[in-house]
Amino acid sequence: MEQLINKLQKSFKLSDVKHQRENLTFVTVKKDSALDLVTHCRDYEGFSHFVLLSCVDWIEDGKFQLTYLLNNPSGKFDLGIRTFISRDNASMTSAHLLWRQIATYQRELKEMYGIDFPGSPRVDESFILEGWDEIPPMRREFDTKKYSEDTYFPREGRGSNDPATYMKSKLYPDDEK
Amino acid sequence: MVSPIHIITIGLGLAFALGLLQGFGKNFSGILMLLGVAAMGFISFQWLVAFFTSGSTSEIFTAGFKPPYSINLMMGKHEAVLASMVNLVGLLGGIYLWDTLKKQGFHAMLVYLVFIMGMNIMIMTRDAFNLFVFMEVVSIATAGLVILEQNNKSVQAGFKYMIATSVIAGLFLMGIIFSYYFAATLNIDGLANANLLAIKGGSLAIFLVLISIILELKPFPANGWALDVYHAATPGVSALISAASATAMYFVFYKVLGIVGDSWSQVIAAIGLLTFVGSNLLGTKQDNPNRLLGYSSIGQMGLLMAILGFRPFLGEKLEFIAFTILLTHYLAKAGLFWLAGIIKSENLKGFAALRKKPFMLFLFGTFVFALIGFPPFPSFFGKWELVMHLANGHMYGWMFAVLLGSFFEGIYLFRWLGYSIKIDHLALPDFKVDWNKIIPVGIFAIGLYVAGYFTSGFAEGGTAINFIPLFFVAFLLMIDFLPIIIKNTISIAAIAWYSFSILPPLYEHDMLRFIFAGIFLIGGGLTLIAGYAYKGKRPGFYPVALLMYVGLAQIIEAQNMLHFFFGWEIMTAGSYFLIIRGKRSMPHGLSYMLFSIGGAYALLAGFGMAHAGQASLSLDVLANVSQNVSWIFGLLAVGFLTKTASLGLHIWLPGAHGEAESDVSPMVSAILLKAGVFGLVILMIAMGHHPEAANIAYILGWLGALTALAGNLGATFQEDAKRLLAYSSIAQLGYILFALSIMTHLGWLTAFTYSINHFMYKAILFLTIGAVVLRVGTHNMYEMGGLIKRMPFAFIAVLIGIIALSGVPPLSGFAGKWLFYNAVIDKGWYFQGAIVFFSGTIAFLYLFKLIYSVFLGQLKDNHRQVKEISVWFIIPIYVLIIGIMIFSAKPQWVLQPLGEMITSWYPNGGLQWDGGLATSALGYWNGSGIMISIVIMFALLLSWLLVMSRKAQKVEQFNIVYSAERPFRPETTHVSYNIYAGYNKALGFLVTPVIAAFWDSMDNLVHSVAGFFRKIYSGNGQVYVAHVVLFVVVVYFFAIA
Amino acid sequence: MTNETNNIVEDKLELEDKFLAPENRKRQVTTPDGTIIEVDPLRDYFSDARPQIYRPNSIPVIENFLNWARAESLWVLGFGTGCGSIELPPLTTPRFDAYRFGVQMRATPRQSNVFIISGYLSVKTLKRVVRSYEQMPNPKYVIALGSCTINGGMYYDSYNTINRLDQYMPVDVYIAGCMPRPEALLAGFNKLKELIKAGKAEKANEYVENFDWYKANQKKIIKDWNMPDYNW
Amino acid sequence: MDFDLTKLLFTLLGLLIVLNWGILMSGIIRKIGARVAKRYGIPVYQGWIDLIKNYAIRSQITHGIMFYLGPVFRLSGGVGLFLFMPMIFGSEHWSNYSFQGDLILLMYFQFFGMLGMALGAGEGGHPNSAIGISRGLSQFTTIEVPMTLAVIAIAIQYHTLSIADIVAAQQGSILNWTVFTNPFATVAAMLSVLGAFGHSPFNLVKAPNEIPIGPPTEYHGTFLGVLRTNAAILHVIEAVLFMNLFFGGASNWFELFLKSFLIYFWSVFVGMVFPRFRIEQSVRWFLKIPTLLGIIAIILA
Repeated sequence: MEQLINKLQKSFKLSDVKHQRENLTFVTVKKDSALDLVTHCRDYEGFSHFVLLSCVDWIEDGKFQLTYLLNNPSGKFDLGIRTFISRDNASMTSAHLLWRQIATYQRELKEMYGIDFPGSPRVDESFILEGWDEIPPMRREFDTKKYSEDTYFPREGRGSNDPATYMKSKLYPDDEK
Repeated sequence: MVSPIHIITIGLGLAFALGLLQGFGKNFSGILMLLGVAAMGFISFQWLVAFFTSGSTSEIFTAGFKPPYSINLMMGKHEAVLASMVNLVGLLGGIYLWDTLKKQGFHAMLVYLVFIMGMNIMIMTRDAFNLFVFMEVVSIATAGLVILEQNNKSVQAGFKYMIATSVIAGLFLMGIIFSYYFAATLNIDGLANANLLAIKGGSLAIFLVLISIILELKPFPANGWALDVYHAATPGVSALISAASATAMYFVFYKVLGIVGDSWSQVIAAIGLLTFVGSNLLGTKQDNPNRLLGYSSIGQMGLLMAILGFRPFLGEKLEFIAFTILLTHYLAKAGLFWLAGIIKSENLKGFAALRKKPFMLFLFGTFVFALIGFPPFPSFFGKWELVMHLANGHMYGWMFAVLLGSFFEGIYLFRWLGYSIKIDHLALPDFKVDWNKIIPVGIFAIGLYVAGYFTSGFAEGGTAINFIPLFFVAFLLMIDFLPIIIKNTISIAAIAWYSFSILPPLYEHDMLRFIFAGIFLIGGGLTLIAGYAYKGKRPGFYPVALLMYVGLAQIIEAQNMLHFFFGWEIMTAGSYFLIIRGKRSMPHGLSYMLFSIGGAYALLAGFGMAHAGQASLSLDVLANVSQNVSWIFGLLAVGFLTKTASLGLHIWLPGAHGEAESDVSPMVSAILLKAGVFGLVILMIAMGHHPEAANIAYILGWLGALTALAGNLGATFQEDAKRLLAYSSIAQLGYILFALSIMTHLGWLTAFTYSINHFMYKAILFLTIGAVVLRVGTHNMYEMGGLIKRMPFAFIAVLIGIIALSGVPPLSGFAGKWLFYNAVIDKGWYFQGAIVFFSGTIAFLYLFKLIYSVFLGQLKDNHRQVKEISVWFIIPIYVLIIGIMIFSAKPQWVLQPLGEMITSWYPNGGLQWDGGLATSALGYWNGSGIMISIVIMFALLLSWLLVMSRKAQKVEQFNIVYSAERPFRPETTHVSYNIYAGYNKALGFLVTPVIAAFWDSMDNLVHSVAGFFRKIYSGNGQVYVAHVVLFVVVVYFFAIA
Repeated sequence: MTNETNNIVEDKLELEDKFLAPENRKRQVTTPDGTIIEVDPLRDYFSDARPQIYRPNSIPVIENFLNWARAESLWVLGFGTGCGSIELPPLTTPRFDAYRFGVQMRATPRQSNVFIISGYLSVKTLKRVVRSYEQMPNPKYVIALGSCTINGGMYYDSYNTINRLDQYMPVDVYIAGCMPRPEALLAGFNKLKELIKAGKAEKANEYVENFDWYKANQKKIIKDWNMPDYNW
Repeated sequence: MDFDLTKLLFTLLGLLIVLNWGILMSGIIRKIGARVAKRYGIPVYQGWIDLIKNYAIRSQITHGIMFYLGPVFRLSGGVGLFLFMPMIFGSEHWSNYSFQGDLILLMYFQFFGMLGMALGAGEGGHPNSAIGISRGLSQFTTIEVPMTLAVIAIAIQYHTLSIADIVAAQQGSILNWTVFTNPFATVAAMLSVLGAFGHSPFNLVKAPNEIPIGPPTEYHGTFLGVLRTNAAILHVIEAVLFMNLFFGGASNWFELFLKSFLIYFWSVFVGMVFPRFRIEQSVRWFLKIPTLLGIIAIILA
């Protein structure tokens, strides 16, 4: 793993290398070279299996973090390639030509975060939110509780309890703290 | 009376005069030349008239000496006829070649004049040396005409021609010298009397004379030089060579045979037939019109040669046969060459340009049909007589070869005709039609019809033929420019009038013919009603449709075999044109025609063998046949089976019926196919009592059962509505064949019931589906759907049709099924019966697919405003539905008379009738009672359900439970394409098109054989000479051996 | 004047078009004879009739008898919406054997009377649920299973799941719990039977009576309805 | 044909008996099935309740005229089969209108209901209907092959196609039954009956979990009631047909109940044990062993 990272370090400017586990490493690259690195890993380093593409909203930094998680089946280890893109007019090059199934992840990210992937198949079709016309719900500025209260007729008098304390009070009412 | 010697004087005199008078301009020379030819024609023609009025022969001597010292001419009946023919084609050909000759100047005209004159002399002379001289003259003149074209190719061809003819001339000259040495005379009659064969060495002399004349007739394969000539010469010249020189040379051959006697007949026949078959076989591979016609000409000459070889068997009919075929060849081939000259296409497909000029297309079709030997042209009668006589002499092998050669000829001629009528995706070149070019063609075409009309009387049994309906067809052809409504009304009126005149007497005397005449004529009238739905003029439809009905009527009327065959061929021709009218019908028209020709030749052979040794041509003689029963029965059965499209012979049907026009499909499916059934019935009535026939019938029974299975399976996997029905027709005809083969009372009752039923429901289905196709513009069922909302009348019609077809009680189809079971168990053909039953259940698959895919399911976007089918279709459809309903409610009205009729052939095992209740040996069935019970029950239950759900909300087509989704589009919601995928997986292997593949491979075989042998024609003059020499040697050794 | 109205109509269409599926937009089609017609899928392919109220039989004896039959023959639509659908299969097993109460599973709404909303409903599922509910014939009954259908349950603050089922369709019986056990479902069935036999289970007509209110609530969250108002 | 009121009344009464016996029979069978699975199961009278419930459905929709005609065709098919079937041997009253046609009529009249049902379901426009029908028809074609062979075999054996005569020929002793005199034909027919009743392994037509109940997927309320009424009648009639042909007929109603129950139970019994065939599998299956047995039956006959 170390060797691989060193090798990659020569051709790509990796930063923030983090060995999460023995068989899982995260690296961070610039937006421009992210897909180059993914392609390289797929074609030359044996990462033939694409695991997932996910996103984290770093609203404070004004960035989205995209993570391409790849798996090398023969070496039995994973490589997470992270890159940061701007939150404003968020857009990323589509990687659906590398693995067809990435298109689905990209469609989901488009719907949930509003990240555009130009050229990705069916990227504009709704994924699970049919007829959604609010801001994408996974962006952190979206207040889901408020939206729910405004939209879904919350029932009056609904209360919530912390399960642990509630069960304790139910089962052992005398065992006061 | 002008002496024929003046033909020479005019010819030679004008030739000199042309040279002297060339200062007067080319037009003058040309007119002079034509006048000269006309004068020669006049001389020969006046002799011809004289012979017909008084009937004497005349011999003319010249130069004051007796033969053999001078030109020795004879003007007899033959000479007058042939010289007239030569001069006529000379005159018309001259007119046709006017521009070419004028361009080349007086030399060409001189050569032309000498060419015609030379042929006249060849025909008339009785002197062998004279003959040689004028053959040389004609050869040189021919070469001169060939190079009229003045390009590299024609000069080469002319040169090769000269080489070949000089080799031949050398042989001929040697033969004459030898003959003179032995016989001391040069007069042909003298030579004949000299009995040269008796003299040692005389046979060699005769051989040389004979072989050189044979070589002049261009025997296969020593004829490459001739092909190049036909190919390279301008078509006007080729026409002359093919029509005039061949005629003259043929007569020379005839004269020479006088010397030779009969001992060479076998060899001559063999060479002739080899040429006929071989040349036509190679013709299948050609795509240049001129060369193709060359092959055809050579083939025809081969046939004519063979006819002279058959002389011992033909007796007094020899002249009739030879003359009719020669005349047809003469008229048709000249006409075709002339047409080729007008079109000027290097490729057969270029003849598609004819489509722009329907009149010329008509001429073209006339020539093609005449060449193949279709009625009413002379060669039809000639071929008929030929085959009859060959069969009478038990020359079955020769007969087979004649028919095989004719079949090969049919392949390329009909492909050519098909191209010209129907081929697609071609830029049609423009061509100019000059009056001087089209008039000769027209005259010759008319000549064919006239000649055909007059020859019919000379053929045995030909006088029975009724030509009036054909005149009516000709009349329709003439009024073809009128709008549909008039022509349609006239046609229907004619059929109606004919029906009224023929049906009542038939009902009295001949129930069998009454049934089929009813199907043909009533069906014809009804389907024609649908024609009112078409707009415009529909050019060419009515003549050919009526032609088919005329043919069908002739079959019904026919009492003798010639008449029957005449009607059969007329019907085939009419139906061919009907079928090929469809949009994508070209290949299907061709395959229909080829199977029909093949079938017709089987019939011809069968009739011939049946006629052998019998005094009469009447159809009744079939019953007296005692020899070759299996062959006769088999051949005739195969002939009829091509029309019923039984398994193995069925591949023409789906395409032909599927692609035909909407109102043509019912004509060719519901009606035409019954002609084959009628033939089978006639055959079985006549010959069924022979044990051999029973054996073949057993095979036919299996064939029918397998046909039923294959047809229904084929229909199940169709996506094209009309093809589905076409396959269904195959299957239904399989049932009928099966039932007929049972040859018991019940079996035949089943067959007739099926025939009547199939006529009604298949006409309904084809008319309705055809009308729907007209509205929706597609044949593909998966592109339709939900049309019940737009076309309720059509839906009801199809519903009735499929209930009747599937044999579900209470409609009339069940009558057939019930009888069928009784017949099968009665006969003991259990397994065949089970197969037929199995295929009957398969019918449900495609019937459901048909009605569901078209009328139920989802209505498509573009059909949302489609209208109900045309009322002109609805009228005949509902008339037929009423027919089905009457048959269903009162089956005894039909079945009882049928039973009485069948009793005359199969007295035992019929049904007992008690009102509506029929009882057989096995079971019982009350058609009327069942109908009443079911109708009452159905009405009660329907009204009950209507009351119970009276408040139901009417919804639209997408208001379906769709797994909580909504349908996307009608196209994606309509399940229709490959709906029986599972069935296909299980049983689809049964419908792999092995039979089509078999015929394809046969087709490939013919073409590859033709392609292989074609290579012998290398185009090299030396090789051709080698062929000639080799041919002589081979024939010599064969003849000696 | 006409032009102006046309423009207004078109503008309105533009607004509505936002969530109109492409296959539901009006389209021009060439007919086989060459004329061009317009197809409006929503009007041409779906019935836009409003639902009707079907009154009970006016003769009490008959109606009671029919209600008894309806109660004893509960055909359940096999449509699992949320995690609660895992509780349905055990009903047919020997342990719970709902058949003995006349409860049978059907695969199509057309033949079902009882709709069990088994757990949370996302908006996307709600759309399908409403369609299926409307396709069931009258009389029909709804059993709401689990807390999620009552007050949103653990998904009360989700942007994508509803909180109260009764805002969107009338509910006959609630079964509380997360998740209720099959026994609770059986109890629910028995409760429903009581209601039917008592003639109190006429919620299908209630839905029709308050159709506009229900429809407004549904359309508030289902923005791409893409159907006529009522699914026949 | 003279109108005979008594005859009509007896026929209607017979129809009522058959209908109720059909409902009861399927109830009993389902009860047995439940007990085999160690369940308590539905009440035996559940069939009647379901039927009443279906007829009591208030709102209905219709897709068009053929949507109405489909169930009517279907029920006419069932009732018609009853009409033309002699029920009780030797009884003038209970032989219905079987004097109008023989065995062939019955065999072809089966198609009447099928065809109409197929059309009605087709009018519904639901793709699953078409799929179900195409499967049903595909399977049906081959079900009929061994059946036909068996029928031909017994027609040869008894030399009649009249059902009454076939039954009459089997009287006297249990050994006269076709099942003993012509075992191959019987076995072939009993295998084909498995397909005719449409239980597993030949129930891909309805395949409830795959193409929701196939052809009648759009039918509900009264329409469904009509279809279920027909199913009840048809099951009995089919069983009676086999009873008449192979098991000596019935001389009284009780015998009819018993025999038809056993014949019907045979198909359910097999269905309980075997999983479902795909359509091409069942098509092939019927063309193998059952057809072979049918052929043997004919050869021996």
